Amino acid sequence: MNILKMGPGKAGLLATGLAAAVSFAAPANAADEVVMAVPTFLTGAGAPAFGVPARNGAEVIIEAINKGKLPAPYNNSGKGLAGRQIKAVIYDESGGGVKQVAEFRNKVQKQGVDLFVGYISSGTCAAITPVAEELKMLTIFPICGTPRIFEEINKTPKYVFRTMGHATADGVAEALYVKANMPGVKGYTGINQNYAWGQDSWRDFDLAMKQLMPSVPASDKAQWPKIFSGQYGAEISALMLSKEKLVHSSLWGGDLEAFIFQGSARGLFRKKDVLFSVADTSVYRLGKKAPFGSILGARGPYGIFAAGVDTPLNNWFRKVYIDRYSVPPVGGSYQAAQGVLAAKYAYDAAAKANGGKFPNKDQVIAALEGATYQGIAAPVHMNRSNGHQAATKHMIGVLQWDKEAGEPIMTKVTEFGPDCVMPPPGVNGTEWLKGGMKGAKC
Amino acid sequence: MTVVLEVRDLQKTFGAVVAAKDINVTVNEHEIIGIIGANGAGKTTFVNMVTGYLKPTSGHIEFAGRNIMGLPPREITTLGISRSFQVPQVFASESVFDNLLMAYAIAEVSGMGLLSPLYNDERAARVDSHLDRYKIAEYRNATASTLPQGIRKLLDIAMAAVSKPTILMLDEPTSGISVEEKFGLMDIIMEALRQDETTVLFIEHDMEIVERYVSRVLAFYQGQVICDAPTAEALVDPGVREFVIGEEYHRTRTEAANGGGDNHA
Amino acid sequence: MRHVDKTVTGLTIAFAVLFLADFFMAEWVRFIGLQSLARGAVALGLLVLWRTGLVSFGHALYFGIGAYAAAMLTLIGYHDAFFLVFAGTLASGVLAFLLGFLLRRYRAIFFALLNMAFSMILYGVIVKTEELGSTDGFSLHPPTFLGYAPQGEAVQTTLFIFTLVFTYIVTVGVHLYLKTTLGGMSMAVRENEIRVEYLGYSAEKVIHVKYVFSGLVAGFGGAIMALAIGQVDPDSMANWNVSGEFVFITILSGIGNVGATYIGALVFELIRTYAFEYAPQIWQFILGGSLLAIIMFLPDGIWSLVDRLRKSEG
Amino acid sequence: MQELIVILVDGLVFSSYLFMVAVGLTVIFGVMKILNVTHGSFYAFGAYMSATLIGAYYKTDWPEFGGFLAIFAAALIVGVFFGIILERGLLRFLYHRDEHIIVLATFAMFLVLEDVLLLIWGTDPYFAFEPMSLLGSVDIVDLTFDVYSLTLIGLAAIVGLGLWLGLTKTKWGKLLLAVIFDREISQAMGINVTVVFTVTFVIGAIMGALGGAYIAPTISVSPGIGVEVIVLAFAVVVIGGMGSIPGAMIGALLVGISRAAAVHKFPEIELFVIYAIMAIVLAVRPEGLFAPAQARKI
Repeated sequence: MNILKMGPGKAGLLATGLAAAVSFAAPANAADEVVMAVPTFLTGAGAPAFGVPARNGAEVIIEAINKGKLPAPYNNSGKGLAGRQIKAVIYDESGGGVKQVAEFRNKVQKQGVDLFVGYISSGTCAAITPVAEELKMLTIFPICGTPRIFEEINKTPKYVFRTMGHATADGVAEALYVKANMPGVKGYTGINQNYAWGQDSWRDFDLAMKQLMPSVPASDKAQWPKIFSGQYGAEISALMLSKEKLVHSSLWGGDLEAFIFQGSARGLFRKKDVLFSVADTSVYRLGKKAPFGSILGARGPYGIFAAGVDTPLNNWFRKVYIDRYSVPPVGGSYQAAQGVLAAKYAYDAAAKANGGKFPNKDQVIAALEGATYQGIAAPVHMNRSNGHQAATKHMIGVLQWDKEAGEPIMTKVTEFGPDCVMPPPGVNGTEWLKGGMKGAKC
Repeated sequence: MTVVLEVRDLQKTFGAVVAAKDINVTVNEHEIIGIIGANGAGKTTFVNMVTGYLKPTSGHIEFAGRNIMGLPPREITTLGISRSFQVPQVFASESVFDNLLMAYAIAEVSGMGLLSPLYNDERAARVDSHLDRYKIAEYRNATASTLPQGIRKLLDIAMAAVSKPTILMLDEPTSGISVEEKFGLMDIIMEALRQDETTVLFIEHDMEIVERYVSRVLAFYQGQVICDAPTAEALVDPGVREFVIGEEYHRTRTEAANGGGDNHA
Repeated sequence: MRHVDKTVTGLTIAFAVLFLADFFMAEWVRFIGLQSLARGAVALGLLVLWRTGLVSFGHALYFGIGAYAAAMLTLIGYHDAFFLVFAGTLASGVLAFLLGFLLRRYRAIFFALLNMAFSMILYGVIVKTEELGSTDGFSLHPPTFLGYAPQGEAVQTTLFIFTLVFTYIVTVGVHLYLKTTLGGMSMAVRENEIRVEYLGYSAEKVIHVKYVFSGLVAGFGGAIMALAIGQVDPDSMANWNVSGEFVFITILSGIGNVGATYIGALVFELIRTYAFEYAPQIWQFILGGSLLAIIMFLPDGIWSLVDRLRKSEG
Repeated sequence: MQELIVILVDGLVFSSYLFMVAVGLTVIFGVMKILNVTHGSFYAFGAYMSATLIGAYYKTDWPEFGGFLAIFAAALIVGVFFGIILERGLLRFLYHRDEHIIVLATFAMFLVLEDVLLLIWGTDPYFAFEPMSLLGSVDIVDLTFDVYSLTLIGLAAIVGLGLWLGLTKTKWGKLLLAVIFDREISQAMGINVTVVFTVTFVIGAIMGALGGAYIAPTISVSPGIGVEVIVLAFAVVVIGGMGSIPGAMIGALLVGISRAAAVHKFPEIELFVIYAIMAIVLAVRPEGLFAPAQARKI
């Protein structure tokens, strides 16, 4: 390369040409379809625990909606969303918030998507919320833990909905359960992944405990393993040596399973009472290796907690799901299906209000705001954050092995009403916790 | 005669190995000095220390009235001592012209001047006249890595001479050059340096070259200067004959006595 | 040199065309364009380093600092794009200046990895800072431009012009800089540091200057990215694979021309976008495969295609 | 006192894990000067293959301890297969290129293999806990440890010692050292560098796969496990001195024990330990703690 001979400036021309070439690729979607983007983890560590079960749950429900085969209470609602078939665009949520924002714009502006039902990670939801509002895109988050979505990022959402309770509910339900069932507890410690979800989970549980059981101290040596580290030898030793008997953990997926293998081999679960906030993702998979006797949550009435709910919708969902995927649906499957049902409910209700004609976006939004609709396993009340944030009941129990059925079941289950574990409308979760959870109806 | 370089009690040890010991040398303006010695005798170590590549363990190096010991090469170069290398150090994937252009630019500008264009017509003209003096103009656009060994050596030396140093130290300018080419090469170098009135110290194994171009010899043996004398004297010194010349110099030449005198400025 | 500089002409035409196209572009194209400009700027910094013979596997450090500095200023009420981008750029530059004293002593793979170590420390600090949303990061309000506060699509349109103007200035500046003595020393240091020292200049100083420069433009790119996306998070902005992407873009572009970095960044975005759309299960496969193909068959990057074209013409 | 011993044991176990994860990387770098990002894929494929073979093995009624053979078989299969394919099929075309380009090529290959892994094994995790259950647990200073994790210390010691002896005491090892010291001169001396490279790469690949294969019973073998070990292995190798086996060992011990101490004493800083050590070591000793000697070029 001769430093004196720089090339000519065709760079820009080439760039312009490329940009022009791609900008002509216009979206081509049929007019009688509703294009529903379903972002979920298809690769990476989030895939087996949440992403793939969520995709499966969404697929089951979308197929039934398109064929008009949903059982009661959706049995008389015709095919599709207000009569139009759903064209699902399922894609990968991996790669971080920035990349997902870019992809969101692509889907909206390039592929002409009509609505989004998806996103699992709090980080992605937090990143997507402002863009969805900016682009005026109906976006239903079926999962996402962080309360910040409607508490900080957008307090007056118009286009963004979340159809399940947020992380504050988990912490409150867990603390309530501990107070009711383990009155003699002398202290608690924790092991949570060192990232936003782990930090939030511990903070909310810790705040709720400080309110409900103020005399019970938290350990100052709660463990913070790096996410996806998979090696917990030292952490398990530290937990076993700690004087606190109760251990709070929001580990999930591969990390959770590795922790359980390594902890079981060392008798951790015999020595300590471990409370897992999202371990339902792994219980079926672990089978007899699961830590029986541990306290479990599923972030609501989902997965293993819904196993005994005897409604036509739930029975149908479990059967179809198990037939198709050979495993029972877990939390993610229920939550994603619940998110798609929100769209079903809203489009149909809006069409009805619109005299049977296919509704526009604002009508769909109006129908969903503040509504109560039937989820797979429990009613969903869209009654927080101007009717954009759901509240559902919550359930915590103890995991046991059912010898007869040959599968894990929940025992000693306590149900908490939606208004017991979710902060009242308009109240910030953290402040609610710090202020003594005023207005909770338990 | 003016003293330009004074080295006193220079010492260099690598762990237990003594690479240089008690070196005392005074160099006068316009001298042409040959440094001789067997491999490992400490010749290159001496050059490396004077030009700042190696930091001496102890001693004193005075150049143009100031102590330059321990200064980095770039400062010593800026003060006026340049060097060439046994293995030519050039910008291998650039043309001969670009090599010298860069050498000129670095020699000519500093500070904010570094942000002026590298190429300008005046500088290019200076590069071309430099190429002519070193007789490498025909290789102007050749990539340095493709040059024949002799030409690459010339380029290396030409680059070192760009800044018109007070002292130029050449590390084996003729090593790796065929016998037929050696004298031609040395003639080019010495003529160019004579015009610049540069004081030259060069490391050399070939006693014919030493005899022909050099007025004074420093002979190294085991890290020490065992002889510092006019060429004719040095070449008959018994120590030099035993430890340095050895089998390298078999022939006796009657005209040896007035070797480098012709080229003395 | 004495004639019209073709690269400057080309860049001027290209940026002018993009400037006009801004008003007609599909939104998603503009968005990809914005990202390409931001990533291209980082690659421009890497190009300067690369010409000096150095590769950094940690420039997400400066990208991240630029992005987070701009984003954090919005938290305390500053929203002007000029100020945010200037601050992000400056913050990265200052950090690069400080770390430069250490890093300029290193070469080759050690330079690359020490950069990575520092970037991972930043990553760790962000993850550990719950106030900044840990791994979730946080979002920014749309920026204002010297008092002008666009809404909706106008935000992106304005930001695009803003970015175009600044990347144009930076890019032409870099191009002219590369022709100065200091710029030319990139080559000299890469080829032979010993010679540079013996010509009387400090190779480390040269490297330090280039390093600070690369930090500045990476910070610039990060700040632009933060404004364009409206969101910062450590996984997209400070993790090691982000650094890898920048090196990817640099290789894709080749180091032959400053404008090529933006084409490289654009091609990278397009590959990723289309792979994501048409092969969501194997987009990494396609991305990796494309990179391999470039390395094997276009060793000097996309720019070498232009060179070939020119040769066949002439 | 109990805590101190526990920190030491935890530290040793984690160090052994780090060493097993890093040793293949350092072997390849030492001889070939290639920073091999594909190492993460070797680890992941080793783990998946191990889980698959262990699963298959325990479906038979063969002796229980035979399951351990499945681990080593998995490492061999993956290492030999991918080692040969990658070295012969890709890397040998790049040896004349810049070292950074080779790193990027292995990074690209890593991306490709991540998805290949998904295509073969899907997203569902694989469990292979039988070997771990088999060995049971043991009490040290009143604390229960699982024996399988402790055997990791032995494995790391054997691998480290074996490689070190192999390098310094055998004829083949001396050839390798010659190649490490100066590639051109070795070639001139008639050493077949091509063969040396292929064999080294395969050995490095086997080591990487063995890391994954041996860890598999203690973890959930699921997507993304490969990417996690890359940075970890880089850090250990950089700290120890790239290409040095004793260096990798010391680096692993330094990081492993510091991390265990952090977990027990200051769990909040666990995340930083490894990078902080890396930055400090590099700042003080840029070539790492045990940089192998380099032939002087000038």
